[in-house]
Formats: sequence, structure tokens, C-alpha cells
Amino acid sequence: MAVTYALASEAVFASAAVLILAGAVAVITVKNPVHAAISLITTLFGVAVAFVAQSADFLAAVQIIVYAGAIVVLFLFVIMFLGVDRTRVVSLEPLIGQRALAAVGVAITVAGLVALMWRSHWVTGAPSVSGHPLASGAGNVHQLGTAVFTTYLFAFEATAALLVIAVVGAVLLARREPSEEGSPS
Amino acid sequence: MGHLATLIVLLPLVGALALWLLGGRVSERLVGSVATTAVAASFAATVAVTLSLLHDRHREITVHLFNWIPVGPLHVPAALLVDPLSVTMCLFVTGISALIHLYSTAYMHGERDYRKFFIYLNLFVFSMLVLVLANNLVLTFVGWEGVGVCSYWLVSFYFERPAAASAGKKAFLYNRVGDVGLLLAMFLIFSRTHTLTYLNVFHRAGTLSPTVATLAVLALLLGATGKSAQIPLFNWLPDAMEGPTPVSALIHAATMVTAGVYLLVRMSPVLAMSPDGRATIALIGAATAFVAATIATAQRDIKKVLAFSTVSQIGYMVLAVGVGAYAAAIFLMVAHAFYKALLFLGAGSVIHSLGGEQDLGRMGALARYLPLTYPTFVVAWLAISGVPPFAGFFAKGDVLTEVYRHNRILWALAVLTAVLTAYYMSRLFVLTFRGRERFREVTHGHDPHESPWVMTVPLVVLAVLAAVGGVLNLPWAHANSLAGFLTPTFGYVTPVAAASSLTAWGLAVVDVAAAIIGVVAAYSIWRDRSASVRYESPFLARVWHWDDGYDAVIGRPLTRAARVANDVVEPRIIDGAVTGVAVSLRRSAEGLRKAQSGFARQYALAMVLGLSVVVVYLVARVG
Amino acid sequence: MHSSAYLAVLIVAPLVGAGLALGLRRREGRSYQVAVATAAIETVLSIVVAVLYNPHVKGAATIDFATRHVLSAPLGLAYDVALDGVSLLLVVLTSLVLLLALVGARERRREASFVTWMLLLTSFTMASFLSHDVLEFFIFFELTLVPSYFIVAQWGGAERARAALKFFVYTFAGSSSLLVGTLYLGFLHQHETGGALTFSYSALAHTPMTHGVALWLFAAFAVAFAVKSPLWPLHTWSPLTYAEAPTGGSIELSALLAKLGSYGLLRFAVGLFPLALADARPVVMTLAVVAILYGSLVACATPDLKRLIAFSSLAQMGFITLGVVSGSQIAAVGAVLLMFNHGVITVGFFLLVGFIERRRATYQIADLAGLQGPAPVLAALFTLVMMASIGLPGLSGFVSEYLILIGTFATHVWWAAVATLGVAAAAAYLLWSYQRVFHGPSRGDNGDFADATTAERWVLVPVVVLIVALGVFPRPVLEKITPSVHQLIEHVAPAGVNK
Amino acid sequence: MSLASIDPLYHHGVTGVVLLIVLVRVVVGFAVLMGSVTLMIWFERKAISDMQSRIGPQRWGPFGILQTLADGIKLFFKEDLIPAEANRFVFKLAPYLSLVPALVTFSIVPVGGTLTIAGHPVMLQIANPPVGILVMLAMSGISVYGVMLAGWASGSKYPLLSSVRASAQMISYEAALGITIVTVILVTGSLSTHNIVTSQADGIWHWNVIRLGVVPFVVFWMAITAELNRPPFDVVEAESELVGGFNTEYSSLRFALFYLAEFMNTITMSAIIVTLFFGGPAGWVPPVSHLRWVFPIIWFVAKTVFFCWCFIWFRAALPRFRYDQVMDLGWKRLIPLSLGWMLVVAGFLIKPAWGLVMAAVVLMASVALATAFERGVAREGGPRSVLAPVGRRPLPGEVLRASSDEVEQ
Amino acid sequence: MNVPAAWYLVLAALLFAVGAYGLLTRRSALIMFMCLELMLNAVNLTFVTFSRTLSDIAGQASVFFVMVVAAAEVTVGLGIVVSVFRRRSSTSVDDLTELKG
Repeated sequence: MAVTYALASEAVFASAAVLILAGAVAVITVKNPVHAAISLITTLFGVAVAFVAQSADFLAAVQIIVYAGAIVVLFLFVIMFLGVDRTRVVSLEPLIGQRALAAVGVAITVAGLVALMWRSHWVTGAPSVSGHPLASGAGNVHQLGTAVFTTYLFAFEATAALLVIAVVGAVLLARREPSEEGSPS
Repeated sequence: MGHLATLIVLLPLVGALALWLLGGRVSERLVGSVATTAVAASFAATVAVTLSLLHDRHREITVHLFNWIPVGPLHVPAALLVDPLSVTMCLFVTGISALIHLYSTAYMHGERDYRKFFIYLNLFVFSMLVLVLANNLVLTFVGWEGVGVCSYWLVSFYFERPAAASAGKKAFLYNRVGDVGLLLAMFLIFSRTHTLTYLNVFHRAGTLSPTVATLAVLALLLGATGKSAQIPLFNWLPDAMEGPTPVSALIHAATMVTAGVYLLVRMSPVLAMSPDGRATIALIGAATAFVAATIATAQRDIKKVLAFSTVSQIGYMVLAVGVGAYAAAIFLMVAHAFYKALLFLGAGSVIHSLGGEQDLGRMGALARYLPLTYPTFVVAWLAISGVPPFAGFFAKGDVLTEVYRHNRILWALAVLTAVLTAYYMSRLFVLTFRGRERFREVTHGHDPHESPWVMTVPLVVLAVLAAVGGVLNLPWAHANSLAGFLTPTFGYVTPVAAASSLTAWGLAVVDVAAAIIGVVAAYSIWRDRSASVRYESPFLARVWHWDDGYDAVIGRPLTRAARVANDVVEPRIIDGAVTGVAVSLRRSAEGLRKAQSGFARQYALAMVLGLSVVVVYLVARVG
Repeated sequence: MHSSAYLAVLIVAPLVGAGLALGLRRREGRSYQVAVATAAIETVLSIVVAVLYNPHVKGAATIDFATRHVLSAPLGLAYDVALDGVSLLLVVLTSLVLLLALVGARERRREASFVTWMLLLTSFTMASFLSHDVLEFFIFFELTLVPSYFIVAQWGGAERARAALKFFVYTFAGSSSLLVGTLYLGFLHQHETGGALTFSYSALAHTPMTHGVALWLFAAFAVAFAVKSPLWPLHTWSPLTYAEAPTGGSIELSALLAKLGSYGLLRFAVGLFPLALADARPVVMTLAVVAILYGSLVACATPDLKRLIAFSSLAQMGFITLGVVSGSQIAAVGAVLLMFNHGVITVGFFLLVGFIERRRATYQIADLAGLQGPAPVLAALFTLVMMASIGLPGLSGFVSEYLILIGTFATHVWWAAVATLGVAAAAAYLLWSYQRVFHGPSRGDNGDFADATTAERWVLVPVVVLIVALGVFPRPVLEKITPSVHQLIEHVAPAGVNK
Repeated sequence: MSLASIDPLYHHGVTGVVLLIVLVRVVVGFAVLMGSVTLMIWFERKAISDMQSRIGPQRWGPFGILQTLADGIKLFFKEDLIPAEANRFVFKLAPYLSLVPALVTFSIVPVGGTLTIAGHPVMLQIANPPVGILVMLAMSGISVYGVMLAGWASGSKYPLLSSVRASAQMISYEAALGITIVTVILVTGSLSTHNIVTSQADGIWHWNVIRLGVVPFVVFWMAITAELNRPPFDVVEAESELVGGFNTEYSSLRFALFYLAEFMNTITMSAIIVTLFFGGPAGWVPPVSHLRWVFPIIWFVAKTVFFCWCFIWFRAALPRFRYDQVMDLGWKRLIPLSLGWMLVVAGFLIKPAWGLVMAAVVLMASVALATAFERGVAREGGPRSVLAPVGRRPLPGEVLRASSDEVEQ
Repeated sequence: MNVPAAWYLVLAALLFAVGAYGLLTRRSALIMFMCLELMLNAVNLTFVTFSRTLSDIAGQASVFFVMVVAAAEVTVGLGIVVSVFRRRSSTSVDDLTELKG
């Protein structure tokens, strides 16, 4: 039973990893933005699976609702509205050395980060001092809610304000100027 | 507060305020009488105070009015010190002022700013009294500056004349330079004695080290030279003759210019601590007396002659102070006030009669036309020349006697000056009242007319005083001589040993001889001349090129420096440095600008590369 | 201990007035009336506060009306106001200057926004003077920049844009060092005492620090204040800005905002870093003396009346600086008094020059001559203000200048001695320009120059009264400010250098 | 690991039997759903026919009950057309993106109580995830893609417009939907559908529709109708405007899949309404000893069928909204209403007094907002819609300034 | 759940790398935004992983906030893209060099 069990969790990880990486690579390689968006959804699903596998159930749900349900939809909206869904030439790189340098820089950074984590035995902080072991399932939602509405209340309110500001800003940005239609107000 | 002395000070102020509040539409008559009455009442109060002081055993009354500047250890009260010295000063200040006020009511008749003139005059008297009666240096300084600013206003009274405006400014500025000296003296004294009240300063004067005392005395001297027109700050006084003549009489002859001498006399306990300082004072005094006298011999303007004469006479007083003869200095001051006021008023009368002419070359033979002015002028002339028995003889004699005892060289110089004094005064007298008539051109053929009674009455009164003023200080004539009266004030000073009577007589003879030599010389030269290059050397007429020297050494370089500062230093160097920083920043920014290619992805790449450097560093640090 | 509500009202009233003035901008002249009414109320209130102020609140403390509310503990932000002898006069000056500037230099172009800026400026300045918290002071100190920038930039003369920019950049650059210094000091205090982050003046005044740190912090503070004052050689914004600003703006800038610099220097730079004084004092004093002489020198040659007043202010601020850093109690009292007196005198100057400009549309000395003939009252008023500036005893300027010099002389002979020359220099340039403007025959258009109107005379009445009153009877004021200054100087120089 | 807290089935660990039970549950669940979809299509056609006084399908099977099957077979054999302009991959993908969410959503619906099979307690629902109701929200978010990509991938204008409309509408109503669900969660204290249902088991007065006041239910119902793009919110396939909706270019099996998904969604959403507001399987159980477990299922089916019928009824009875009215209703009416109601509910949950206070506040705020909005509309003088047509409409008799200016120049 | 945390961390690092590389090499603003989302997700994944290993809910709370911020960022970012596209008819960031020094 234990074997089955371990195998299951590793299988979950493997499928999540495949989803994530395949999606991510597709995002940066496909030519069509709509395909890229679809690939992005794949990655997001993979991340949601990884969340569930790590007993962050609520976050997984939110990941789907917010990311897949709203953000990527927004991307698709914009793509469709703007009509930028035609295929573009991606092989040409106008900035000299951009790709090579990018590859080198990213590789060094990520390798360095992994090395750092490895040096620190994949732990970067002290275990929780609050004494409440992380719950899963319904308890997870409860715990997260308690944390967000007590410890991080200020941040919560700030992000709420940020959202409102973002919405107002986006409306203002995307609104057509009245002058464009020739009727000054 | 309730003391009568308060009234002395306040009455002129009240007069000035009353005149101000009366407004511009009142008659000249009212204005004149208010102003004159205020000063006359002040004089009356002074007399009363003097009488009361004579019955006071300590001869020293302090009247506390209010606390003016109390800051921590510095306490400056507004308080009056009534002692023999200050009342003596007050007596002649108020007395002569009253006379001059009276005289001015007629002299200034019809002037545009008639009321303003009397406001200034009253304010001046007020300031002078504050100066004299103050019980501390700061309050003295109030009066000191007050008389300065009143003098500024009065000298530039005819402000539409550029010369008058410049003269007023010059007077104020020269005074101001002197004030720096007085301020420094105050600071120095305060920093050592922690007080500025005279009596306390005197008590603690003994603790001053000789160096500090000398520095303080020199600073005081600088202040005195400014106010009293001594070398090196004497040349504002002749220019100040641009003011109305009564002003010259009041301020630039009788009262204000003596303030320096008064200050030195007042600070005699400090002077006592510094023989070097006193020697300097004596030297300055003698030199001024002599230089001014030489210059006076060559002046063509009647008032200029009198102005230099004033400078010279005050030089005597300073000389007296320098040799420690404070009583003699005060005596000369009083006597000088009488006859110099008289001279100026007489000159004013002359000028008045000639419709404003001041050039000696256009006068002559006025004796006939000015029946009252002439005799009074004669008295004054004889008095200043040192002819007995007029006041000048005794006063100057006292000084010379004291100087003789102190320093023979200075004495010789003083006697020489006495000769010159007699000479230039006689010259003035001769050119004005004797000789040929040269004024017809000015008066358009009319005869000059004598002044109205309000102008001549003061002349007569002053003539009497000038004639008999000498008795003030004749020890054998009465018990309460001036020197005796003043003694308590100088009680802190070691008295000078009395000279033998033989020497005294000898010196008197020398004085008389000097006077006679001067008078005779002048008569012989100027009886039938009105101008002479030989006897009026341009060097002397140009005041030893003193003004030119100042202009070349101080005036022009400073002006040039100011211009350079304004045109070059300010915009180019100081502002230029700032602009330079800005410009260099802009240059470097223009260089750096090229790094901003506008390609967002390049910026992102830069970020990533930077991040990788950080990460590499961290990895290297960890292991 | 009086209620701190007074101070809150002092800060808030102009804000309310500004709001009202802005709200009534559509109504012709109404916002001006509101502004003047606000200014009048503010003035009365500030005088009431000044009269109520009690320098002996309890024990050794000399602050009154104090209150402190921590707004944000982690940020160290607090509303902390108090009044003491050092700020007392400046509070009165703030409201008075506003009133006089509004009444005497009415700006009819876009009046509502002008008065709004003026009221805002007053509120910020008031708050700066009342702040007993370094960070709070800094915030308001910076805020004053905004209204003054707009006043200069919108209502100024031909070169207003350049002047405003220069003014802004200068002062802002200066202030940046103040911010750094403030934050460093706050964190240093937190680090040293281990408590919460606070910028309370009373707390920071007792921050233990090394000599070197004190020196650096002093420099950081002093630079900001030196720019604002202005102190030589950081003054070059001031002649341009004063000359280009509208009369009201010049008044606010020179009479008031400059005081923010010297006030800050005394209370914060000197008050917080006594350790640095020994080393910094000769430098600052030398600069002050240079400012006195240099300002006077340039003033002699400048052809523009407003620039002349600017350089005269430079010299006067030199005196103030001298008194502030001298470490002598007498001199410090004199400096505090001179801040007020110079404010009043400068208001008088700028108003009078403004009156002249109203008639002749020029500030150039060369265009003017012989004004005393046609305009005797104006000349008399100018003379009075000028004499006060020269330091004529019996007028207000003397008392303060005298205290500064005599106090400084006791501690630093040579600087005081040289500075005393400035007394003579002031007379030189002022009298010379007076002669050129008012004396002599009135040439050209100057002949029909109109004398001061009744309204203009009334505006100057407070100036004249203050000049004379504080010259003749400064005792009540001195008694109010001396204890605070004494305390400050005792804190700075406990050794008892103050004589 | 606390799988047991989710489902008592896992109490004794995951064994072969358990896995088998789970498998059976899944298969049975989806089979039943598929079957009910065919019934649903038939039911709809039949009900509509009745309301319109027509006869409807009648040939295949009794009452034409097999008509849907026949249609399916027809579609299966039709030619599979892919337009030339279409984006092939996405075009093929889209129908599945529509179908899968519908299927998944149903998995969280509890259709009955708990059964004991072979010693294992078996809940009569396919899955009971701890974040239960969120799964429904997530799936309704995902279902947007099917519509959207289908329209886009067709490479044709009308389907694209239709899909944009549809997705905008779905996203808009998702907000109101989410907020009303929050009221349910508030009163239940759990996200799990199982718990939501059990908390309503104590009688009709504990049903959420009553407990929460009727408003959340009404809002939810309207929002869900819009989510489903069903009449009267079927602007997506407004035949007279947009040909046939986002799936115009689809044919054959792909079309069938869309159809399937649509009806499956209708059933699922009816079931969700029942679960959230009507106690799910709760209902009177007769006092019999055996087959007690059947009664909850019957109750559940009955309630669900009722709501399915309601959807059909709406289609027959209500006129279609205009597009801007749809948006207006969603943003300006339902969202504020549900928000305000949520606050009131939250208040009452703390203390009745708070509830009243909250109600007063909400009332005042809404009045203020409404007034301000009216004023704004009056001042702008423009159309009364947020998504206004571009530009200002000229009033009758008004000459457009811009054009006249140009003439003058 | 005994998949080691290291696996997830490395997975996240790879995801991050892919996102970063895409950000640097793709020119379309839209794709760049997507790459940003990839990077954010990578970070979220590490957060959750650390939250698990350290048994601290703070990590998950952070993820929550990151999501909100990401939503706001995309909203504004896409608004900008739209308004830029209206004027420039392009979403390529290489065409936007107005801020060139």
C-alpha cells in the first residue's frame, strides 16, 4: 500500500512537471499568441496540480479561478480584440547577442539559485514557530483564511486597494479619448 | 521715574511728537513756539535739577526708568545718571538749543519742510540729552546714534541738492565708522567687566589689564573721532555745512560734535588704566587741532572756516582729555559752545542778510549794515582767538597749562595752533566785516539788512555768555568753580599736581602773545585783500588732499570691489560653480543617455545579468 | 501647560481658509476676502497664543502647548507640536507676514489660486515652526517648497520660470541632505537606545553619538538650512528669486521662509549636535561673517532695488547665523529676535518697493530719483524701515543685532569684531541707494510720483509699530524667549561658555 | 495525510476495493449524466412544444423519447468540416474544453446520502474535495475557453463576435455568482458541497433559500442562467443577429459535443442550485426499513428536474435581453445587490443588531450611489449604458459640429 | 507526499528559467506578459513548497497576494498594451523606443 502510495505522489509530480514544462516551453516557442495562451493554461494547470499535491488546495482552486479563469481569458480577449493573432516571425532577433546573453544570464542565475538551495539543503528558513503544523483539506482553507485576515490583514487591504486602482487605471487606459471621436467635452 | 531729570529728556521728545501729531496744516508760529518752548522748558528743568544736585551730598543720582534689554547676564536699563558732568552738559545743550530754536524760527521762515525741521531739531535735542544723561553705554549709544541720524536728516535737509544729500550720507557714514569703534569698546568692556552701566564699569575698571584697557580706549577714541570729527574721521564736518546754518550752529559746533569728548571724559576711569591710550588721544587731539587750523586758514566759505575751526577747537578738547585735564576739556567745551554757536549764528545772520551768500570773497565792510550782529561777532572773534578776558582765553589757557605740564612738544604744537586760530578767525572777521564792500553783486545793489529780533536776541545772549563765560572756572573768583563742581565725577582720577603760579602766569602771557600774533598777522595780510594764492595754498584748501586720499585708498577700491563682486564674483564664480555642477551633471547624463537604448528587452537583460552577478557572488560567498 | 488645540487651529485654519478660497474662486474677490479674514484670525490667534505662552511650564521645561500623537510607530511618524521661546516669535511672524502680504501686495491675476497658495504656505510654515518632531519638521519644511514654487512660477516677473526652477532645485537639493540626516539620526537613536523608532526632538536631542558622526550629521542638517537661509555661498538662488517673485512671494520667501533656515539651524543643527559645534563653529561663523561683508559689498553695486534687499537680507541672515552658532546665550537670543525683526523689516522693505513698482513699474534704481519731494510720507516710511535695518538704536533692528554682536564678542572676539564692520556697511549701501532713489531733484516721470495712499499707510502701520515697539520696549518679548534659548544653549554648551 | 477527513471512504486506507468503488462511482456518475442529457434534450423539445401548442418529437420511441439518440447518430455520421481559415488545432480542441468542465462540475454534486457497500461508507457523489464549491467556480471559469476558442478558431467573423459576447457575459456574471456563493459559504462555514448539503438537512426552514433570504437564490439563478447562455440571456446565439452563435462553423460530432455540453451544463447547474439552496437530497423520508437511501436520490432528482423545467420555461416565456441590457443587469444591478446582501448576511451572522446596522448602511450607500449615478448620467447626457455605442448620438435636428467645421474650412 | 521538496524547487527553477528566457527573447508584449506569469508561477511554486517544508502558512498567504498582484498587473499591463496598440498598431516592444535617451 505504501508503495502504491509513494508511486502515486511521484506520478502526480511527474504529470505536473510535464504539464508545467511542456506548457512553459510552448509559451515561448509557439508562434501564435493564442496557442501560447493555451500553453499557458496548461502550465497553470500543472502548477495547480503541484499545489494540490502539496496540500495547498485552496490555492489550487484560486489558481484555476484567477489565473485560468480570469487572467488568461483577459489575454485572449486582448489578442482577439487587437487582432494580433497572426503569426509573426520569431526566428529573427534584431538585438545582437540578446538570445545568447539571455541564455547565459538565465542559466547562470538559475543554476546559481539551485546551487544555493542545494547548499542550504533545500531549506531557506526556520520552521514555523507558530506551532500549528500545516493542515490540508478544509483545514488548509481555514488556516489560510485566518492568516490572511489576521497577520496579513494590512497586506490584504492593500492588495484590495491595488486591485481597485488597477481596475480604474485599466479602464482609463483602455478608454477611447473623447477627442478621438471629434466631440470635445 | 518721578525724578525731574526725566522731564529734561522727555520734554523735547514730547515737543517732537506734538509737532508730528499737529499735522502739516498748522502755522509756522505755532510750530516754532511749540518746539522752542519744549526745549526751553527742558532747560528750565535742567536748571532745577542742577540746583537740586548742588544740594545732594553724593552729587550722583540714578533715575531708573524701565528695564530695556534684559537678557541673561546682560542687563541694560533705561536709566539716567545725573551727576555734575551730565548736568553741565545738559545745561549748555538745552540752553544753547533753546536759543538756536528761537533763532531758527525766523531763519527757517518760509521753508517747505518747516515743521519737519523742528521735529528733527527737537528729536536731536532729545537724542543729545539721552546721550548725555544715560547711565550706561548702550543708552548713550542710543543718543549717540540718535544725534547721528538727526544730523543726517538735517544736513540733507535740502535733499534736492545733490551736495546736501551726499553730505548727509557722508556724515552718517563717517559717524558709523566711528560707531563701530564705540560698539567694539562696549563689547570689550562688557566681555571683561560684565556690565555696561557707567558706575559699575568705573568700579571694575581697575580690573582691566593694560592691553584690554588700551584696546578699549583706542576703540572709544575711534568712536570719538567719528562723532567729534577728529583725525582720521574729521572731514565729514565741513561737508555737513550743507545743512541750514542753525543746524551747523547747534549740531556741528555746540553740541553733537562734543559728544566724543564727552564720551572720553565720561570714560575717564577706563582712560586712567591706559597711559598709552591717553597718549594716543592727546596726539590725535593735537594733530587734529593743528591740521584743522591750517586748513581753516585757506577756506573761502565762511561756514567752512568755522567748521574747521570747530574741528580744531575740539582737537584742543581731545588733547586736554588725552593729558588728563578733563575739567579743562569740559570747560573749553562749554566756552566753545558759547562762542562757536555765536559765531555760527552770526555767520548765519550774515548769510541771511546777503540772501544766502557764503563766500568770503563776496562780503566785506558789513559792520556798517549789521549793527547788532557785528558787535556780537566781535566778542565771539576775540573769545575764540584767546584774547582776555573773554571765555576763550581762560578755557584755552587751562588746556594749554595742563598740556604744558604733560608734554612740551604737544604744548608747542598747541600754541602754534593758537596762533593759527587767531589768524584765521581774524581773517574771517576782516574779510566779512572790514575792508571793501564786495557784496553788491549778490544783493543786487541793495543794502544788507539786519536780522529780525528773534535772531539777534540769541546773538546777544550768547555774546554775553561768551564774554563772561570765563568766570565759570576761576577758582579765585568764586568757590563753586566748574572744576570744583565736576570733581566728584573725576574723583576716581588721580588729581594733577597744581602748577606754580609763576608758570601759570608765564603760560598766560604766551597765550596772549599767540593771540596777538595771529590777529596782527591776519590784519596785515587781509586788510586790503580778498584772495591770495600765496596765503591760501591749494594744498590746504583741498584739506591736505584728505578726501582725495580716502577716495583713492578706500572709496574707489571698495566701489570697484563691489562692482566686481556684483558683476563677476556673484554671477560667474559663486553661481558659476553651481551652474558648473549642473552643467557637468548634464554632460555626464548626456553620455549615460546612450545606454538608454529604448529597448525594454535590453533593460530586462541587464537586470538578469545583474541578478546573475549577485547570485554568483552569493554562491561564491556561501562556498 | 495650555491646550495644544490652539496650535492645531493655527495649522489648520489656513488650510480651511485655502479650501474656502478655492471653493469660492468663481466669485469675484470673495476668495480674497476669505483669505484676508483667515489671515486676520490667524494673526489674532497667534498673538493670543504668544501672550498666553508661559516659559515656565514645569521644572526646567520651557515648551508649552505641547502634544504628541504617534501616527505610525513603525515609520516613526508623529504629530508632535509644541511652542517655545524660539518658535514663539516666528509663529507670530508667520501669520503677520501673511496678513501684510495679502493686504499690501494684492495680486489680482488669478487671485483665488494665489491666495490659496499663500494660505497653504502659511499653514506649512506654521506647522514647521510648531513641529517638535524632526521628521514632521522635515515634511512640512519640504512642503513649503510647493506653494512657494508655484507663487514664484506663476506670478513672478519676466524670468519667473528660471527663478522658480533655480529656487526649487537649490532648496530641494539642500533638503535631500536633511532627509538623509534625519533618517540617519532617527535610526541611530533607535539603535543606540534600543527603543522604538522615534523622531521626537526631545528624544533625539539626547542621542549618544561619536564626534565624527555628529559632525557629519551637523553638516547634513546645516547644508539644508544654509541653502534656505540663505548662507553664503549657497545663496545665489535668492537674489534672482526674490527679484523675480511677486511682492507677496518675495515677502514670504525672504521674511518667512528664510527664517525656516535659521530656525532650523538653531533648533536642529545646533540643538541636536552640540558635539559638532566645536569643529563646525569656526567654519559656519566665518561663512556668516563673509556673508555679512559680501552681501553688503554686492548690495552696494546692484542696480535693482529688490536685489539690493536680497543682498541686504543675505547680510542680515549672516548676523542671525552668527548669533545662532556662536554658543552664547545673549547672541542666540539676539538671533531669535533678529529673525523676527528682520522679517518685519523685510516685509516693510518689500511692501515699499512694491508700492514704488506699482507706480513706476520698475525696480531699477537708475530709473528713480528724488522721490522724497513728491512722496514725503513714502520716503519717511522707507527711512524708518531703512534705519531699523541699519540698526539704529531705538528701533527693533538694533536690539537684536547688538545682542548678537555683544554675545558673540564674548565668545569669539575676532569674528564679532569683523562682523561689526557690517554695521557700518549696512549704512553705506542703504543710505547710498536711498540717496539715489529719494534724494536729488526728481527727474522725468518721478516728478508726479504719487505719495503713499491711505491704504498703503495703514498696511505699514503694524510694521512701524513693531519696529518702534520692539526697539523701545523689547523686554516682554525678551523675557518670553530667553528661558528657551537659555535651555537650548545650556544643552549645547553645558560648560558655560555663554556669557 | 488526511484524505479521511474528505471522504470517510478512505478511513481504512486506500485498498483495491476502495479504488474499485471510486471507479464505479465515476463511471456510474458519468453514465447517468450522459443518459440524462439525452432525456433533457427530449424534455426541452417536448416541453417547449407543449407551451407553443405544438406536438414536438414523437416518432422515435414512446413520446419520441429516442429522438435525441437518432439526432446523435445522424450527427455522428455527418461530414466533419473544418473551415479553411480555421485554426485547426484549436478548432478541434474547443469542443472538449466545453464538455470537460461540464462533466467535472457534476462530480461535486451530492446526489444522495451515504451508502455502506462492503463495509465501506460510500458517499453518493463522485468526489467531495475540500474546496468543493470552488471547483464549480473554477470549472465555470474554464468553460469560457470552449466558447471563446471555438469562436475564434473558426476563422469567421460572426462566431468570433458571438464568442466574445459569450465570454464577456460569462465573466461578468461570474462575479455575482461568486458573491452569492460566498453568502452560502458564510452560513455553512465550509466549502465542501457535502457539508453544504448536510447543513440544510434539518428541514425546509434550514434550506439556504430561506435562511439567506430569497435574494441570493434569485441572484444566483439569474447569474447561472446567464452563465449558461440560456434564454433570456442567449445573446450569444441570437439567431437574428449572429447567425448561429459561436458554433456556427461546427458540424458533425464536434457540434454534437457543444450541444452535449450545453445541456449537460443545464442539468449540472440545476443540480448546483438544488445543492446550494434547496438542501440537495434533503427531504422527507418515509419510515421504511429498506431502501432508505433511494428517497434522497428521488428528492434530488425531483428538485433538479424542476429547475431544468424552469430553464425551459424561461426559454419559452421570456423575451431576449439586448446585449447592453445584459451587461447593465450584471454589473449595475446584480453585483451591487449581491454584495450588499452579502454584507447584510455577514452582519446577521455576527449579531442580528449588526445585521440591521449593515442593512441600513447598505441601503444608504445604494441610495447614494444610485443618486450619484443618475446625476452622472444626466450630466453626461449620454446613453444609459456603460458599454455605450462609440461616440455620442446626435440628437434629432442636431448638426454634427466636426463635420460642419470641416466644411467651413 | 514524500516527493522531496528539492524536486519541486528544481521544477520551479526550470519554469523560472524558461519564463525569463522567454521574457528576454520574445518581442510581443503579450507573450512577454505571459512569460512574466510563468515566472510568477515559478515563484508561487517555491512559496508553496517552502510553506510545506517549513510548515508555515505564510508561504501560501504570500502566494495568495502574488496572485492578486499578478491580476492587477495584467489588468493594467494589458490596458497599456491596448492603448499602445491603438496608436502604433503593434505589440512589439522593440517598436516602443520613445523612452530612448
